[in-house]
Amino acid sequence: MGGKVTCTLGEVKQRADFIIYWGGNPAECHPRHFTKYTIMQKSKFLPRGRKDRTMVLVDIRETKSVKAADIFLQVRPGRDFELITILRAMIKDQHVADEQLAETGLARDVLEDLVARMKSAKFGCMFFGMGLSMTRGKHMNSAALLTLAAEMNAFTKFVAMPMRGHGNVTGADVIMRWQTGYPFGITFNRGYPRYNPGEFSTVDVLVRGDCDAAFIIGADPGATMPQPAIDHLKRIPTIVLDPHVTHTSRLARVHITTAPQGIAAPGTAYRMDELPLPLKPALKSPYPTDEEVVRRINAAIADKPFWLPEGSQPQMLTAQV
Amino acid sequence: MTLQIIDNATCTFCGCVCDDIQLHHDEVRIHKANKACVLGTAWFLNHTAEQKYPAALVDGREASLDEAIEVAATLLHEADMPLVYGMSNTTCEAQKECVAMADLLGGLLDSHTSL
Amino acid sequence: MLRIVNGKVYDPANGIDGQVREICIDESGRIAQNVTGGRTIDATGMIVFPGGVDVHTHVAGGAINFARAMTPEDHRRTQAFIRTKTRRSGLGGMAPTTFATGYLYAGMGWTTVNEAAVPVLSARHTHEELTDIPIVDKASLTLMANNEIVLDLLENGEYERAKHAVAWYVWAAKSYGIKAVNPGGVAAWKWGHDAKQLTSPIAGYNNITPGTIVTQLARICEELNLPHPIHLHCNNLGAPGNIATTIDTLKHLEGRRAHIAHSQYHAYGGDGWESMCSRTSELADYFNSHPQLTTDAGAVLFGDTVTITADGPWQHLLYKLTGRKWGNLDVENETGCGIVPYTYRPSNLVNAVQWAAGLELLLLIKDPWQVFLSTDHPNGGCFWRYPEIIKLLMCADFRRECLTQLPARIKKHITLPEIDREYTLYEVATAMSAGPARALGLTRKGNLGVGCDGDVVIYHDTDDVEQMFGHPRYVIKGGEIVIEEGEIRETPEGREFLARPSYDPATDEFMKPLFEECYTMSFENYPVELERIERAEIMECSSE
Amino acid sequence: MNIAAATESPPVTFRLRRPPTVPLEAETLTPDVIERLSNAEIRSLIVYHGKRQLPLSEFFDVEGERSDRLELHGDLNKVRWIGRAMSHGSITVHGRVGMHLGAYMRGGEIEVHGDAGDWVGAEMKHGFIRVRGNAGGQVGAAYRGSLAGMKNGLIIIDGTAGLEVGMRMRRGTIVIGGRAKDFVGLQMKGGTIVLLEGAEIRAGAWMNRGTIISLQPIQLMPTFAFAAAYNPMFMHILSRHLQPHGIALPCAASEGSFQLFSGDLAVPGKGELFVWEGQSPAI
Repeated sequence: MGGKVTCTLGEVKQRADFIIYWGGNPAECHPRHFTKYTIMQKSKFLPRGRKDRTMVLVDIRETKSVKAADIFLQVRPGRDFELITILRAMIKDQHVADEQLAETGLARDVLEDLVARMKSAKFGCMFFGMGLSMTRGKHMNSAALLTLAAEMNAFTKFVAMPMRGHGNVTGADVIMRWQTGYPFGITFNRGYPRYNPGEFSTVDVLVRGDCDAAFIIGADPGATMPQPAIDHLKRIPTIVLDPHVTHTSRLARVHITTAPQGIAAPGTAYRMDELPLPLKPALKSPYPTDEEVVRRINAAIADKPFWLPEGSQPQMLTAQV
Repeated sequence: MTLQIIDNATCTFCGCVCDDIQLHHDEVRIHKANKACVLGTAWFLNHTAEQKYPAALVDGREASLDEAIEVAATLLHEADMPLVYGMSNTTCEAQKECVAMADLLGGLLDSHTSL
Repeated sequence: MLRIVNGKVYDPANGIDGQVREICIDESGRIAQNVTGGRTIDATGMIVFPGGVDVHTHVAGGAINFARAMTPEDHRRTQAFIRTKTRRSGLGGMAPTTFATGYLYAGMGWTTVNEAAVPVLSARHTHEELTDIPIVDKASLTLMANNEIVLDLLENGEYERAKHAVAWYVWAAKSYGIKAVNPGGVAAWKWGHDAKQLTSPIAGYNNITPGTIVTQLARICEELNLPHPIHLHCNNLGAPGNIATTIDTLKHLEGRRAHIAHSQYHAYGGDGWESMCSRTSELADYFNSHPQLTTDAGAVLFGDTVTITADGPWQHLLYKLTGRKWGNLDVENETGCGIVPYTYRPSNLVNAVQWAAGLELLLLIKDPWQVFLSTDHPNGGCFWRYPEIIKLLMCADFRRECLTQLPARIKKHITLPEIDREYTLYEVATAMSAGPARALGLTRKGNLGVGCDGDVVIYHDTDDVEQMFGHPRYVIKGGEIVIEEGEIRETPEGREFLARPSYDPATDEFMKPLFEECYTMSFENYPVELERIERAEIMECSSE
Repeated sequence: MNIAAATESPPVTFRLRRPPTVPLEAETLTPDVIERLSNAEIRSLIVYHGKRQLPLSEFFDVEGERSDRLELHGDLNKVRWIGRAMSHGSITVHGRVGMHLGAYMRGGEIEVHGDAGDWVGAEMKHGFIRVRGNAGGQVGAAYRGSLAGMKNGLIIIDGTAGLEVGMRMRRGTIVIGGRAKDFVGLQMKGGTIVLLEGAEIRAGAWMNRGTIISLQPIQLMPTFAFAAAYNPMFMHILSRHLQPHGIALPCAASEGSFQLFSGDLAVPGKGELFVWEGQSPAI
């Protein structure tokens, strides 16, 4: 069933002689990724730095990152999943017909060259961005690349990693996993965590109108989500915590201004490779931190009657084996 | 005026979370963010310690923090299916409190990841 | 304050073997000579043990957290802890959530756990998770045997510097000691290789071998005066015929103290999966003649689990064998880990050998102060299944019954059918509490003497051993009743034990450039701040 | 569908009287639970309106008792887990129905005169589900992380279906009358999916074994290879199996033939994907 084979960014810096960026534009979205972690770094294993590494960029259009690439592969829009699946077949020497290869917008010799380079790498690493994970196919596109990386380990060392954006989204993922067992898309309505993306993920919940109050922190869905989702946020009581008065604040019942993290609020943030780093705020904000406000709201909720009636035990919805 | 310097500060704008930034600030404003990229520099320089917004808004009018917290708690407590969402641009410490909130409320919990 | 009267007390640290004694706990949560006031528990018809101590488990940090995300199907079928007004919800199963980990350990009477594998780089993360494990006290070990800075120093013969670097790392990680996993093998895995020969230089080096790493790290732990000796996961884990490597490794210790982790996985003969057999008697003999060594069983129980180890090469092999899921996470400069869900089946010859070998070690090593209860959670089975192992150790008839479920041809591969030994309650108390506490150097644990921590577990004295150990009547942590009749009463926060070895203050200056060459975070941000450890208890270690 | 008429007692009927404002989880709406209970006991069964535990009678008027035949009326599109793990008996729904209909089902029959949500018959082991309207995604699929989806039984969706129909299914049959969305038969391990109106992209992606039959031209994954054009024998058997449900598969060589593709080469798998070429079959 494949899996997830990954590493910390220091491993890439030290060892990766072959790097693929897929559906991402680090030059503009993660500007120091090249210089700090990947292609530009020299290491004891790759003493000549950039010269010792090969970088392949796969995207549907030319971006500013192309300049940094040794090889640019322009895949047809919406054909990433097909291309990765073809590569999975090709590394196993399965024959894929020419006309089918052509659907991806790439020629056989180009892909054969790519497979040969992947297999002859000492340490390969694939980074994938939202151009892959947010286009048609979504989580299956990410799964495809992760599976390709896992399968490459039959030939050489290979890892894959998402290029997470949005500040500390990785921290939320990591914390939810240790406290609830699941990374996102969770409900506690039976008194314990249950998981089902699609059922409990926010866009779906809002579009279907499945919640009757919303607490929004560190995000501005009022600016980014589809209109039916925003409409539901307007219908229900919404509470927003943010350093700015945002689009979501304007449609909310309650907005509370808080100190921006890392600038005026201390704490921890996780890097995209799940490494926690301490924050060192420079400024003293006139506003309280998110942590403090959420803690105070929690205390106020805890003062009210507990939602589960005394002595009641909700039924679990367990898997039936 | 001499600026105060913070070494090895951490930038949380993107997933790179670079922790080698040198910040020069005067307590109100960050004037320089050495080593930060163009996105990180904008992130650091655009936030100030000024009081630009009201402490809180309740139904569109300015409110005290205490009042807003009480209203928020009441609205969330009354709901049959409250949702706790977001958690990208905040600290782990706040994220833990958010998970605790969803657990305490018996509600939904989700992050940007699900988008 | 608490007084426990009329119970039969098993306190091996003080030689008490089932005598009726009174146990008192004062308001500071310590065992006292006497107390006035407070609650009295009448333990008539019950037995009283010191709280359990897990010497080797994986309950917090990047690897287990990776496993949690990989196994939603297990979370759906497992025991859930429902939220109460004051208690957080959680999920049990193969990779329990942090809150559930505390509830489950305390629920069967364990009050101290040692997280056995922490990369320094994710130490900050591990401590955050440990903080979220309620009730039990915690310690953690830093992974060291594949750390490239330390290996480079040893390669160049700079032993003293290496010693200071190790001490620096232990304190930077705010850990309790040193764990060595597959010395040299994980470093080699980063190039897709392994280190199988103890005397061959490891990939990328000319001088150092797995053997020299073992010798030097054992010496370093001893000279730093760490409370726990080197905690060693030998090379060649799980491979048929690895007994030779294991014995060779033990010889490289040159008479020093050491704790050998999950030795079940290191006690095989044969030269392939078909001929694989248990060679536990050989390993047990070595332990029986070397009292300075301790080990934990790493016992295997049949059923589903998820395997997690810093032994990346082994995990890739297991993935290829199972064709199921595979996670792998390499950590820069230090270590790596692999994660593979796995089902141990009695019908599978290899699994059957593993099952028998774990029990054999527990039964063949004569001194229960040397061999401790563990499943290398979650690798051999989940920790909350320990009562099943206790039953297997205490009831030879039950073992024989289980043996009938195994393939007939197993007989040539194991020695378990010939072993009649049955553990006494005193021996169980030693292997689950007093022994591991002593090996860890936790002097106030596993001991009901005056001044020790008031961690006590009280069981109904019944013949149904599994029921008895799975469902304690009371569990007391630091003098507070946390479990009563299977109900969680209180969920106090546990403490964390840290060791502070001394090192040359110039080590920082020396480490900085080396660090900056390998790592991607700022040197100054690397050490875990002491303020982040809630309820830290520091053991100062003075080197001679 | 002919739901066995010859049972001794009349069915228990449930009429929605108050539409839920948030999802209503009602896994007790299953013959296994209802057949043992009196009318009063049925009314006081607990359902979950979001996080609130309420008696069933808050939302439904209930008539009848102690029957393994359930009849539900109303717009139940927010009502989830109806028929969960049922082992026998029948459920008929007149109106829309929410997610997880017949999930983990072990036997019996469910018929919906209306649309259904996601996860119809997810991880079911046996039994028969018919949805006369459209269904959501993950019909007969495996829940996230599970190794196997539906293990046996029959699901017929007369209308369209969403993403990942039959994901990781191991055995059994799914028929989709309308068009299905992407990833039909994703990582399929066995069983049969019949697509009367074809599907969007990526049908059969990563399939290991099993059979997908499309009566309309379909966009193939590039990792499927043409194997043969013929009229396989088993199509007769399958057609006969589906015929009582008013579904006919073209079998006769006179009408055309099936193009067989095998894949997914990426696995590499031995799945079969049949695409009909010939006259439009009469349904």
